[in-house]
Amino acid sequence: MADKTYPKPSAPAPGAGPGRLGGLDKAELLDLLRRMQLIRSFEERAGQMYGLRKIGGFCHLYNGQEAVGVGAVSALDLEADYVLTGYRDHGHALACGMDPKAIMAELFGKANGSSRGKGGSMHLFDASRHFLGGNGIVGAQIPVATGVAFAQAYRGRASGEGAKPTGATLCFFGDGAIHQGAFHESLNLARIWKLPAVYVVENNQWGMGTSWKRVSSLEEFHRMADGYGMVGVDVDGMDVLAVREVVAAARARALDEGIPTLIEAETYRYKGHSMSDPQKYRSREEVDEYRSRDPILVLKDRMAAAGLVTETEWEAMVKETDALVDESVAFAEAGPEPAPGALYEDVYATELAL
Amino acid sequence: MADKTYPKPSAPAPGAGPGRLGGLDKAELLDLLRRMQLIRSFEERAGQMYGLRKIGGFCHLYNGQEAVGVGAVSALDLEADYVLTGYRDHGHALACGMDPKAIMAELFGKANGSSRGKGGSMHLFDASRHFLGGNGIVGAQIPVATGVAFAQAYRGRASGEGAKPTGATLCFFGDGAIHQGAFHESLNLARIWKLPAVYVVENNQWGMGTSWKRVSSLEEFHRMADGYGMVGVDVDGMDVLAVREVVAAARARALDEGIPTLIEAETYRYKGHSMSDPQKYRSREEVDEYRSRDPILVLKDRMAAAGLVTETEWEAMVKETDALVDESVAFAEAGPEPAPGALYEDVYATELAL
Amino acid sequence: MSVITYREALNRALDEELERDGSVFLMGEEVAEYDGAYKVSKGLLAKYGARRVVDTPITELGFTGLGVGAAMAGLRPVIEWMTHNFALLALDQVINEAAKMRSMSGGQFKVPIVFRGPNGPAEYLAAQHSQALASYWAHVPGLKVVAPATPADAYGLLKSAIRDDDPVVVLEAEMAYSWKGEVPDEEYLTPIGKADLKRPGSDVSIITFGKPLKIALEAAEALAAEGVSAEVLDLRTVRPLDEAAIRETARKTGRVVVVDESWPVASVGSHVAHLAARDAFDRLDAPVELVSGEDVPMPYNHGLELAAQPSVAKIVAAAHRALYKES
Amino acid sequence: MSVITYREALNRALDEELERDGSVFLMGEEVAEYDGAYKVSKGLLAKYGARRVVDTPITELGFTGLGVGAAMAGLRPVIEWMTHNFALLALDQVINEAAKMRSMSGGQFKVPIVFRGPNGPAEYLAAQHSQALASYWAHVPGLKVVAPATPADAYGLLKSAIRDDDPVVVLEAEMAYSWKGEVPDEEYLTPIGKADLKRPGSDVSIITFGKPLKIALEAAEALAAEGVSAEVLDLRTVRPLDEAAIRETARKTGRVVVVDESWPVASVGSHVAHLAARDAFDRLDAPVELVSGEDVPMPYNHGLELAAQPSVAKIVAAAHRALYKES
Ligand SMILES: Cc1ncc(C[n+]2csc(CCOP(=O)(O)OP(=O)(O)O)c2C)c(N)n1
Ligand SMILES: Cc1ncc(C[n+]2csc(CCOP(=O)(O)OP(=O)(O)O)c2C)c(N)n1
Ligand SMILES: [Mg+2]
Ligand SMILES: [Mg+2]
Repeated sequence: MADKTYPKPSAPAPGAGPGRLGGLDKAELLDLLRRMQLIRSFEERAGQMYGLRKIGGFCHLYNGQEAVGVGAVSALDLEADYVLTGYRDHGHALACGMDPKAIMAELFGKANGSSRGKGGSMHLFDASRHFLGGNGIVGAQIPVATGVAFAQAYRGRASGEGAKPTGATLCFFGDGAIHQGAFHESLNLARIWKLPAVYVVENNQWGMGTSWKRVSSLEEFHRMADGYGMVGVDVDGMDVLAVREVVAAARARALDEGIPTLIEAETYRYKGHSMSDPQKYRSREEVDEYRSRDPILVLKDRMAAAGLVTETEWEAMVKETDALVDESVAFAEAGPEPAPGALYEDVYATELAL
Repeated sequence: MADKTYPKPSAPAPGAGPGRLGGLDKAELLDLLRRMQLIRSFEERAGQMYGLRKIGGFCHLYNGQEAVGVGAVSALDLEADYVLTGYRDHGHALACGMDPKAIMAELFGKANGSSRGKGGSMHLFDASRHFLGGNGIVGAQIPVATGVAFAQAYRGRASGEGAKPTGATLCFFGDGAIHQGAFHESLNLARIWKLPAVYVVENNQWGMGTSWKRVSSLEEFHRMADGYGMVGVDVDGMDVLAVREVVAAARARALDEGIPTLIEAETYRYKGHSMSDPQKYRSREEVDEYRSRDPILVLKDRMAAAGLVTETEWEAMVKETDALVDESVAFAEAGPEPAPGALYEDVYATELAL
Repeated sequence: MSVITYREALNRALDEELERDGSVFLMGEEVAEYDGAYKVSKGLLAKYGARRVVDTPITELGFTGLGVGAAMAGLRPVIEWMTHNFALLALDQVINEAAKMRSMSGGQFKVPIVFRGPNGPAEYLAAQHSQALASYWAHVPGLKVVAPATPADAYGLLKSAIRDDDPVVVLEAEMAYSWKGEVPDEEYLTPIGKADLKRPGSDVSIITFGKPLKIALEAAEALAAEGVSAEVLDLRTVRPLDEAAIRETARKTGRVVVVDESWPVASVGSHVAHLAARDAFDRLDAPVELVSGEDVPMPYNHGLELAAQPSVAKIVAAAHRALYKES
Repeated sequence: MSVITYREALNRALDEELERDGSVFLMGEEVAEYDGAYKVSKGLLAKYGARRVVDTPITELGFTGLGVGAAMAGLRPVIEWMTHNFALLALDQVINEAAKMRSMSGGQFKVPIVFRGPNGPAEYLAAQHSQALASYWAHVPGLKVVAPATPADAYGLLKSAIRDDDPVVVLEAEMAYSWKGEVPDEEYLTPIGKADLKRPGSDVSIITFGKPLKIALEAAEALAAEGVSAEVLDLRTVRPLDEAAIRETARKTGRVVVVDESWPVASVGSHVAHLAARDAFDRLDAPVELVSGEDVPMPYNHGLELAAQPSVAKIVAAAHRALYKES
């Protein structure tokens, strides 16, 4: 089901060279740009499809935050590493290389969706891409992700206590999730057992209609790492290269030293919390201010300035990603409704004949 | 039910004078000493009664930690302030001036016990002494205590947003409880709403058979306060005057500035976790080392050195507290078993006639 | 008498109780500045201020427990869970603290607290956001649990809940918030613990509570068209259950269909079925039928989602079985 | 065949499964250095080391959720809750993650995890430490739930649970840990989902699971002394329920007493009573009797504590009622 045409993310090389940015060459940079643009295009279309009632329920769009998901995942090796997130998961799924067709079909609730139409927007998964969801309970993915990291350490240490884990686990969550007990308990577990976990709080300033400052006793979330003897890092979440860099470093620290990291990515969501949010709690100006730092345009402009992308290349890229999204909608439209008998399927792995 | 003969704790006066220690005069110091000794005597007897099967179930003794409970509560005004704790609650109950007779009878499960025999060792309460339990779920008292502080702030602010709370709430818990999500969530709530809460973690080095260091990512618990913009304080939990002082300061800060405090009191429990613990996890030497810094003897010796207690006074005090405990046992022995009909009593405040 | 929505009825109840008693406060995620995720608390922040209408961080365990402490200290908290699904995180504080405090303290404390929010499936919300958790609350001694199904009962039961000296869990329903119904203009309280016969009948009893009342009444209508007289008993309170009313209707018609949108096993529905079978043993003409939510996590796909829930057709079919009548 | 305790049987099962499969690990509070709060894991740290027998901080939600993630990543965690009471803090991870992961992902993941520990009242532990929570687990699709009552079943069911590819909750009982019984020396698995007729009889059926089996058998003995032949069905698994076995015994004797130490409302007990009444409707000679825990928070006082639980006398009295016989 995964889009096998995606190039495997290359290992980040620090420093810049001629014709490079953030240590990446043109092809790598174009890949980041394309992924972000694909997410943007996908989300715009998902919003339209919601308006047409092809998609129902809660639908949380990722517009504005693309640099976080794409930058972070680009620093991973998804053969070994894993990714988990909350309900605002389309972007993370796409960043992991999940097939947009399977995602759109899932949003449509069709049998050819990634969860056979049972999960919907909040519950995207792709076992083959090591993307482990897609979780609707705020903060609940944090202990689960910690467990995936535990499994990586466990497997690694099979060959001896000091041996390296088999990979790292990246866990995304929002500024609203950071007050949940699940977060606190997990960080302590990750630290005492030296688990290869990288926690990324996407501080998009709002938890539904609540400004993060109003509910937080501390304004620098990354400083919460101090309370767990972990490393805390602050990063501009509108800068995909910066995100990629801190995640790469955190991943290395997790694998080499067994020290988990808490990364605070400062970002912004352009759309309402979900499709039904009238957004009375914030001003147009605030949204516009962030839009002026749009992560896609920022990268594109930097690349253009360095002669790494032409307007023609960019337009072709937009066209290509739009076409992929068109295809996804067509795939979803054409997909069959789940058979009635599907209701009792996939509840148990081992059905008990009674 | 409360022991009305207890003197009301006087407000702590900082500094020392002639014939004073930690700002307290002889009568006040004797009161602290007596409270600690009463707890010690009570716990010794409770242990014996457990051995005689007069008491059943879990019975967690407070021996060794007396300075924390007594020092902390002595800094409060229990007309306005409240105290909550976990299951190791005999000492806190006595420190609050709860009647030892009602406590012993409760341990015996008798109808004249403080909870009419329904609560037992882990669930002591005395509404009249503002002692709100007595909680068997590790960490669960922390949100509840935060709610009591909320009520104090709420009442105070009835007269205007900036107005002072009606009192402060002191919450005790163990080093094992500090990893629970309930702790983390509560501290954030207390800080953002400026609640008059004082959190005291009694770090007695062990959570059952688990050394606190083995499960903690940070060795200085009081530093966890930083993660919540609170004040964190470390105190020698074997020194009743030191504990009293930091709690008095925390209480003042809570009332005057609305800033909650996390106090780490370093202490030790002499007995097993509960009566059924064989204590294989620690050495005799470790226990003996702490016994040599016994909080009762330390205060007594300091008072004796300052001419504030004589051996005769001390012996009389021991005799008096022992007698009170004798009386408590007699009271408990003589107490009736609850009537069978009590089973369905006190489940609801408003019974519904159906 | 005015025709208002279930949402407005709850809002009016909250408004009146906040007005009446300064110890009442409302707390939860998005209840204040956002006017409530489902707008139940609309206008209350503006009227009563941030001291009494309080937005929380996303910390269900923490603010639920905080409510318990505030209640012990004499306030009357109304804790809104954005949905009951999230209350699973707070369960310990409800069960081990709120429900047991009075008993553990030998009657020293009362815990006058209300826990409320939408319960059960809405639309397209998938497994984690579509749970009907009545059975969890109903299981626990020390709690009272109400499940209003109409605007009138929503108003009257929420007011009773707020004035009750025990912890009361209120099961609302997202789908019901926009339902309209007549609500008397004068103030009233609906008694906790009393079922309400929403439609009298003689051939078969349909017993339900909460949101499914609507389809139960529609099923009764459909049955009437076939000449079957169905009686519809709305339990309204699921703890304590009005066992007398269950007994009475079961003995009267001798045929019983219980409707509960929860999963079937160990549910309020199967408990009520047991009570009906026990108390009308000598009067029953057919086994008691239970129409429940299907025994699966809720799927997102709307067709499957509807198939997973009780429906008019399922209730009618169950009534037919109870009447040994072909569907 | 050896006579060993329930505790030893569990220990043997854990030991063998840790030995057999390197992806199995045991995690919980005090399971390692302390050898288990109830010594179920005695000697396992020494044998398998700290990588596979893992002491946790007191963070039920955290380490339960960690187990779910580890299972998704291919390990087979055995998570010990020091007691089921504390699992209320972890409920969200069991219900919303472990139980639903497979369904939400359209079958992409299996979650082979075991949650185990003592459940139900022991002695003198009061309200917060004496809950019988079978009904909470049994309510939830996606979980399997077993409740062994004998050393032989404890061994066989725990082994099956560890090998099962779905999340399995194991209800043990503190009081049962020291009970002795015969356990075959050769390895075996006890099937999940199959009830076991522990005593055949013809006059009345006593249906139970877990710890109360002991008193059910004693009650059957007492009834035998009066000339009443009681059949005792041990459900062993409470999710999925062996409905065929319930039907069969109920139809055979026509008189049913269900025994469940949980609170009565919305319980496994009342659900089984409903099933028996439904499936033996035309064969029942008396209403189904439910002997449950009393509907109160557990009191500390031992006399009240015993009065709050099912007992031989209560079961015998219920059987008498079912037989229209004077007690
Ligand atoms: C435990 C829980 N409580 C409440 C909710 C409802 N809810 C869904 S998203 C959300 C806000 C989360 O904000 P944040 O973590 O900042 O993530 P963002 O939406 O900004 O990505 C809330 C309150 C939930 N899904 N789960
Ligand atoms: C939520 C919960 N988990 C586990 C337990 C079992 N338990 C009781 S006390 C205890 C250790 C607590 O240690 P600590 O907090 O240090 O307090 P201390 O006993 O040292 O006073 C444990 C694990 C419990 N009562 N509640
Ligand atoms: Mg946010
Ligand atoms: Mg300790």
